[in-house]
Amino acid sequence: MTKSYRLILVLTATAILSGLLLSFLNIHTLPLIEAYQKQVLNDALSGVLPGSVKIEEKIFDNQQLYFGYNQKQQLQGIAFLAEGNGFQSKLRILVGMDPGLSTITKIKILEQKETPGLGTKIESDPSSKTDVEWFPNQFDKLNAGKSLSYVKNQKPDKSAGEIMAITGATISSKAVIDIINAALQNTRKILSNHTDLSIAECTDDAVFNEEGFDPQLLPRGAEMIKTDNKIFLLNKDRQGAVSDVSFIASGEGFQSTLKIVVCMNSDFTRIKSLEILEQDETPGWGTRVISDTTRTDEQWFLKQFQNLNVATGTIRVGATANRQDGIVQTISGATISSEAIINILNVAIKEYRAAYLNRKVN
Amino acid sequence: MATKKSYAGEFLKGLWDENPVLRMQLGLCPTLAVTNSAINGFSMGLAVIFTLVMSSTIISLARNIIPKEVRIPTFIIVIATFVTIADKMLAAYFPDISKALGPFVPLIVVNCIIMGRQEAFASKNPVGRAIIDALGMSIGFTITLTILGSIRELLGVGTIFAVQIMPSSFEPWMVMVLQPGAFLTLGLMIGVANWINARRTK
Amino acid sequence: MIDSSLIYAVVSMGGLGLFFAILITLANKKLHVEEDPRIELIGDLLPGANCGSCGYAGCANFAENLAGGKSQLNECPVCGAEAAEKIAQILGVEVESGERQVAVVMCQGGDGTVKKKAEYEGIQSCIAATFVSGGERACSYGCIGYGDCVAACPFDAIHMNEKRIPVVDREKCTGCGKCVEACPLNVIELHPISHHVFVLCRNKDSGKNARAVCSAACIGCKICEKAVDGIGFNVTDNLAVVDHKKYTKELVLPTEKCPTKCIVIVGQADEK
Amino acid sequence: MTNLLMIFISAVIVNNYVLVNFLGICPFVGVSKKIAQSLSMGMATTFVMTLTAAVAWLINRYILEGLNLQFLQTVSFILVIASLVQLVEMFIKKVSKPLYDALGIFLPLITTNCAILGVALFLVLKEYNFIESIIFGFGAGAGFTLAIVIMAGIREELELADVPEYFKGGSITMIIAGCLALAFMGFSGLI
Repeated sequence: MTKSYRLILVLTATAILSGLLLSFLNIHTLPLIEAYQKQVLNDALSGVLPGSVKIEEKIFDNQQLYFGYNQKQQLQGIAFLAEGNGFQSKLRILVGMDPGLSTITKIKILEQKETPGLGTKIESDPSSKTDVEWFPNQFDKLNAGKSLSYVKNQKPDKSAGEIMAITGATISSKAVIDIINAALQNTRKILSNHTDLSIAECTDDAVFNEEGFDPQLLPRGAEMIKTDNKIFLLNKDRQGAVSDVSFIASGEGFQSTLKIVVCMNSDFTRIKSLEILEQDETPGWGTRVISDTTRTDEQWFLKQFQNLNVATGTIRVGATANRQDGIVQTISGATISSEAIINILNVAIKEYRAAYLNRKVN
Repeated sequence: MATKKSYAGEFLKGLWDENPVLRMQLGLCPTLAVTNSAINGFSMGLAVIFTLVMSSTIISLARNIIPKEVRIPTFIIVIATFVTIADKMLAAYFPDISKALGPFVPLIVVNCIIMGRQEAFASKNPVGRAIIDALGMSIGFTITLTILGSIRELLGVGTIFAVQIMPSSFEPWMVMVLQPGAFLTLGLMIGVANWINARRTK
Repeated sequence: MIDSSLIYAVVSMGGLGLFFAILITLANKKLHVEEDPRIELIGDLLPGANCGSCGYAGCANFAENLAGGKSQLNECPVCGAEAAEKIAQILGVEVESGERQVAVVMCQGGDGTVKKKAEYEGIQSCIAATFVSGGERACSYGCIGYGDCVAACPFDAIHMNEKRIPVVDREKCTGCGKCVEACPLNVIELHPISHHVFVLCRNKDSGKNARAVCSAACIGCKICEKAVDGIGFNVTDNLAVVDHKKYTKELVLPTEKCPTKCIVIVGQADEK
Repeated sequence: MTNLLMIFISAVIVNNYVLVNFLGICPFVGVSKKIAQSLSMGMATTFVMTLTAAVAWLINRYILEGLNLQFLQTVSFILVIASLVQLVEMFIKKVSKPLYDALGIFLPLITTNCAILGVALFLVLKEYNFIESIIFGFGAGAGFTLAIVIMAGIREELELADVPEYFKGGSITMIIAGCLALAFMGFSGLI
């Protein structure tokens, strides 16, 4: 019987000691391992989001998105992780894009275990004399307006989103493209669902002052134009195309003058975001347009305008808000302030649209 | 023991006469899996040296306490503990190597060399001899892995320890760094070892 | 957080350990099966890595086969010389009680003695040749001559002579029986080392036909049987066989009288 | 359903344990001399792999993940596998001698088979659910059986071949395994 006890004792004691030892080890090494993983990701992020000094991570629908901002808190780019199956292994690719998601800035292959010597060229190709990373580098400044595609034995057209497939590893090359395409589509969907994100594309209201815009604070890539006595601030993507247009709409509210920064897409069919610069409405009632303390989401009124379709020309008031039809809800108890904002917008959009679209392009 | 070997003999037997990979054909899984480059083979060898020496020491110390019935579970816990230590240490301090070795570090647990040395040697010999034996065995293992990794890397990529050896006109034999290359190279190495051994004894 | 993970780790590992320790202890008591005690002794000496290199299902299974005399120690490539010696001792006790067996090649029909029926240029292996009408030698009972037994011998105890007939080195032979297994025509037999007189032929054809294919064949003439008065030699199916139980050294050796010289003294009388 | 089939085919062929993932090489070289023996070995392995997959999944889900103890993965898995295999062996030995002779004798050999621990670690890595884990374990076992039986078949034929002396045994087995691996590479990318 004593033997049985010893048997149980030895095995249990060994197990307990092992558990104890490994716990101590874990406590010691876990921070180091996590720090390393973070380091790898951060290195990759600053690689694919050049010019960003601050990178924020946000999670939407289980998808991590990384937003890169410059020193002036202006959005420089968005990065996302694209994951999927390659030829024989799982691929994890970090894709950096411009804020408008129209052009790829740079990609970084984080993880791959493809066929050594062939599929691994998607990460680096030691046989290349000029550029071992020629394959991933093809994605630099690649137009992603349409789906990406690959070509073989001919020069790829960057503006059409084409890249050169690796000889002998077409499937791996295609997998990279397919994975990026799928992830990009998904990211676009997320961003359009979460319209509060697209506010980030528009110029921060810090740039605006009493006179309009402060030229000293203009973000990189932005341009100020004046036409028909109206001032516009244009944000451009890396291709030079205008990604959004901001202007200031002003008018009378219930008991004060309102100044609203309106950010729209370049053809004036959609409002991207609104910021109220100035208002002096009835405290507790009219001020609900910027902060409605009766709701959990205090910004709900202004958020209705994000991604609002204004192609019909006017914003209308309705019982239920509908972005596609350009219908917004008013604030109960601040109906006049709400309607004033809508009126100001309707007038301003009409005027500014005409001025902007008829501007002389030099 | 019928005849006590000298400590030197105990050490040297692991290098050739009882070389775990070439002569005894033990521990083949990591041997094949990680040797697509010299540095990977070498690192795996180091991890095995650590695990084998540490577990041999502990098991040799505890050899009179462990009852026979639970010896396999007990040994394996000890081994697994040290493997986990090696794994976490690599991940914490040498993350690149840890990434290259992938899931094969935990699998050192079931590397038959380690279990085999515990059963055959450490559980029956005093600590000093057990350590020497473990050192010999694992160093023999490391050397073999490094050679195997070098051959495959040289022919498959044209480099050894990432240093370019082959002239630039050399077209790499891709298959050498793939799975078949591992089997073929090891098969030929075992054959050559047999041949050398036969010549030595003659 | 840190403290709790420490406690959980210890508790869960301890719990698992305890659980299985109790199970194994119980199983050890309830499920114990009696075995040959030598199996355990040998098992202790084997590497215990269960690597399978021996071709058996693990060390325990190999030990069982060793104890049962079904396998040879050298089949384990891992086993060190020291352990091997000890195991040999354990096994040895048993073997000593019987007499050492050695292999005997029951054929003298080498090149020049046996007739050739065809040229054979296939795979140089006896078993391969048996698939191709039995190789080039005309005798369908005797040695085929491609040395499968030589290749099979783990002790380097069997070699081909110049007439391509295998010769057993009775000093080196351990009686492992590998050559017996390797020979497709069962030309090799195991005999106690004290047996020296053999009829080295297995041809059961009639005397005329046997002589037609091989000059060293037993023709079943019964001269030997008569020479020893029927004690020790029996001729059945045209083939003489030594009956070692009855045959003793005192009897006159009929070796000289055999017309085809197929009765042979193998080895030395003082062998042990 | 298709998903399960994919996992199965992937484990049997595309990511064959022995020839692609280099797991379970020792018994693959050791116990592949006779077809009958290798088949038994394969079946015993499949049994233990399926069992392991189920148990490892449960442990990982309810103990390790539940208590945030992932760092104990290797230790706890191997403890459970080793103990369980020992128990199953004792049980079979007592209950059925014929079954023990056919399968049971291979069980101790399997404890130290890296393919088993490999199954446990891989199923956690791939985040399979319970059913998927069992299918994966079974498929991996079937793949092992496939490889080892093919090897045994070749080695039985090899008896007739004139292999250079020094290359007999492990050496030629490895070289043949290389050729087999080359063939199995053809399956890569299938899924």
